[in-house]
Amino acid sequence: MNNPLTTLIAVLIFPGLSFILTYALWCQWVSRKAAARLQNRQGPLHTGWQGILQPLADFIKLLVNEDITPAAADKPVFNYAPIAVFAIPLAATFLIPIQSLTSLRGWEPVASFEGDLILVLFLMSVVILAVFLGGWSSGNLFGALGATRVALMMLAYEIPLSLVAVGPAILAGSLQISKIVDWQVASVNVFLGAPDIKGLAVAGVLLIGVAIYLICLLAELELRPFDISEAETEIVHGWQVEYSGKKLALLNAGHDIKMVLAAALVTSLFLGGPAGPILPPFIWFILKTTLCVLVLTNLSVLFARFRIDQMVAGAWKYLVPLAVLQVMAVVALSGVI
Amino acid sequence: MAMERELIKNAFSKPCTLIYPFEKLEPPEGLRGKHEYDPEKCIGCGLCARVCPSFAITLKGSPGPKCTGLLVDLGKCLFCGQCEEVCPRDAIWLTTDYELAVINKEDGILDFDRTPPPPKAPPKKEE
Amino acid sequence: MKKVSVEEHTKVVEDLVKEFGEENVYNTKVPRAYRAFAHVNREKLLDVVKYLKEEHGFIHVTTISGVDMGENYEVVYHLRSEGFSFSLKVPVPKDDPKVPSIVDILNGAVLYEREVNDLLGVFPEGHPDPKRLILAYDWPEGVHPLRKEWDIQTIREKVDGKKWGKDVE
Amino acid sequence: MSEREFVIPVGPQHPALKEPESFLFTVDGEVVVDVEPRIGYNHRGIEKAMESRNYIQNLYITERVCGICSNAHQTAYTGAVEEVGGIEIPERAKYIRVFMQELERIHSHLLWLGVAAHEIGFDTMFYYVWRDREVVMDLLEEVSGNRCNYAMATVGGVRRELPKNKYPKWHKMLDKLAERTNYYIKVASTEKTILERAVGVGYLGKEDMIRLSGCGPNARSSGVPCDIRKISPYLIYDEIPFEHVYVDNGDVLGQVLVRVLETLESVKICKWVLDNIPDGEIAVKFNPMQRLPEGEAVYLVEAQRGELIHYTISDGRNMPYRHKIRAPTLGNIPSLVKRLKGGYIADIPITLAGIDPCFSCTDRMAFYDEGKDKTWTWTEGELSKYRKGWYSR
Repeated sequence: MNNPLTTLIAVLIFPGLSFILTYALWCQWVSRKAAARLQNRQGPLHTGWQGILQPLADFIKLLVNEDITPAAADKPVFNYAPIAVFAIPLAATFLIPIQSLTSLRGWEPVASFEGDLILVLFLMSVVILAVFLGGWSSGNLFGALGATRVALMMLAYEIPLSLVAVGPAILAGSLQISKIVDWQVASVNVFLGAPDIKGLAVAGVLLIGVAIYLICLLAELELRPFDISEAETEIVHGWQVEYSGKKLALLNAGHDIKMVLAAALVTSLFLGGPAGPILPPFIWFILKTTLCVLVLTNLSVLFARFRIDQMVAGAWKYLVPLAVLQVMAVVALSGVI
Repeated sequence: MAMERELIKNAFSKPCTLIYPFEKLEPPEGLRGKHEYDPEKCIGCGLCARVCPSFAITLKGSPGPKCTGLLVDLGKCLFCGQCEEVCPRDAIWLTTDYELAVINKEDGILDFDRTPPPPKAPPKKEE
Repeated sequence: MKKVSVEEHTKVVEDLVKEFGEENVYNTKVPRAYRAFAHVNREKLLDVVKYLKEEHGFIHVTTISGVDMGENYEVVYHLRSEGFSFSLKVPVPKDDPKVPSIVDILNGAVLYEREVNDLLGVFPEGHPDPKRLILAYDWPEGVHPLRKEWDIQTIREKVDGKKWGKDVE
Repeated sequence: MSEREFVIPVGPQHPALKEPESFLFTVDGEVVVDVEPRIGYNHRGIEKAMESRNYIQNLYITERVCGICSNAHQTAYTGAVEEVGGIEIPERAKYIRVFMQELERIHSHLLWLGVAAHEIGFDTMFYYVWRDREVVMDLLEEVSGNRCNYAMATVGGVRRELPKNKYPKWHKMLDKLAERTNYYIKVASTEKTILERAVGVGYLGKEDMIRLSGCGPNARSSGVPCDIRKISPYLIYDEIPFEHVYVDNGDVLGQVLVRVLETLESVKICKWVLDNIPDGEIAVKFNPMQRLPEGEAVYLVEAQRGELIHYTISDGRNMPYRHKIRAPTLGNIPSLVKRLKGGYIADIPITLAGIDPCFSCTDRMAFYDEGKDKTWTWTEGELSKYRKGWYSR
């Protein structure tokens, strides 16, 4: 990954910018189509095959729409928050191992160093700060309400999210995502070779970890049971109420990239990342992340929306203790190895 | 979690929504849609115009046998079918055509013509 | 629910007449089971409503209608007890259009009295907040549409004169 | 008004309220402290308009007082006019009117169930309920030729016949409705997220409900048995075997249960009517210009949202002297305001939707500026001028 040309291609084209953007649009299409089919309706239909270009059409439509900045908003923060919400998750995706043209084992994250898992988790929390500033600076009552709700929710789901994400790192003995993926590949081969009780226990504990992680992701991505911050029937559109035109396009794209990032994290930490028997690594990456997006969509279609106080109370009463127990179990198991 | 089975069952069945412009639902025969007018039967009595609750029907020419037709303003019409019910000769009735969207209001006015019967030969003057 | 006969309801009306005397509760009428009409003097209204509520279980006020009978107004209180709807008609002279408010006996009447005040102009005395309920904010004072002297044309001229509904600038 | 409180104007344009009514909420953080309803947004002066039209033309005005309970208004109007005119309608016409009224009750209750699910964010159930509601809409369209505003009842009887050869098909459609409604009862009582948002929300006890003269499913969910079809039967409701549905948990879940169980009862009534409908003609002659004798009549009907009263006075002309209509929702507002106080902002939409409001009101926006402590209200024009100012770059 040293000569500049391949790094440039890696950053700009293949596993980098353009691939992630198109993949984000694909994920939005998959989630909209799956939600529609689950609800027994058609979903997007007329743009391209089965409406596959609909997310792109929405993006372009928003780009050309009139872009209004309210007089009461404090303009610099209001204008730059969407750029932050778009850029930060995009930056975080560079740390996810997808595919590499040069390295021998076929996959290598664009930038990889010891402790990049912590950086990804940190970037996902900074996005929330940008979201809060964007909502608060819009000067609209509903925007302010939505922003406070986003901040409140973050307090609730951030701790279980980080705790559970650290689980595989403890087992793999390193905070580097690619090392975690290596460990998973190795331990799966070992387990297939000689299945034993301890392997089953590790798998069971990690399964609980995935469940908690998905619930926290629902809250982080503001999907249905926890989309309290943009509850259409209570506070109009939550923190995005005053955004329109280019800024809203950036916000929607940012939301899709965050969905890709979340799904990618689940695959890298729990589902063995891009490693897979015969297919090239990025096909495996696409299959596994699309599976995660489908699971998230199914979960989001299944429930009604919680109230903010129920969500925060529920998180502290159930999710945090469960996450702590899960990490203790992981530490106990890793100690034994 | 209660609706999970229903969701999966419906996920693989055909969506229930209709793709309107391409697939159309066949309207039931009782549907009260666009008006239809038969000039021969009409005697120009103007009962339909008088009974219409939203004054949507106006006669052309003078009421009575010499009337030259009807104007039905679909913008005002309630599609209640009262004109069809009150007409002594069943000269006006409602079809099941429900696609009545028009671009400008003037097209929404149905213009039915009627040629009044030729005046009877004036009675010969008795010398 | 057992079938209730007309006699039972006429008995209720007779008790009322016996209680308040002929001059306060007059030309009572029971056209069929579950329906009764009676005229009540304005002074006696509160006592009649209280009596009906305690003695005969008229705990529900269906609505209050305002009627312009030509020489005077009439405020009709439709009370209901278990299906038996009793309409008390209170004649109100045109020169002093006021009527005692029954809100503290039957709290449900709070909106109906404001509506009668809006549309007919009969002011409910003792009403907690007799604000305007139905008419538009900038509807001219003193124009009560349900009075017979206003028909639709005169209302439109009176109101149109004041830029009603047109864009302000 | 402590300084931490601020005011949220909800309505008349708000995604939660499909109805043009406006409420001024004073909230402290996420808790509602005070509520001030303002209606009159769509006051079309119907009662005044009815005084200048004859009895047949008024049929079509009363039908359009409200979109979802148009048949209830028409049943009440024709009942009141027939009582004043002493017109006795044929037996078969009574059965057909009951059949139409109960079909519309199913249609209105299922519509409400979908909207309530949408208010608490459960869009999947909203889609499913409204998909199954199409069955009753097709049935209504087949019977009356229109999905709403059926123009079925007329003074002196009914305008359209129920063809006998269609009864088996209608029975099958009604059975499908009953089966789907049972499924929704199971979902509404087992789905944890619905219970979380419905149990204990917008609670109102029985005494308060009686004190505030609430009516309809809103009152029956707090244990007040006030179904007009039972306590003051009209048409042929006293001959039909159906239960008087009322529960006493008083919260939004109670309202869901009452309405869903009532839908089941309505399906039973429709099937009973189809089985026992007598033969005979369906209307008595009533020409539009006919005069009615002097007199007055009060007619109570159990509309979908509660007790509906039509009070008509005739002075011998062919037009009513005065016709008073009180829609059930006006009776439910005092109890609604009592339910809203003390709740959360997030529960405002579901509590409002709980009483299934059906207003028709015109447009006004009301502001209360806490800082300058003055209230002002804008007309349409001033609002658009302010909006342009607000959004200038």
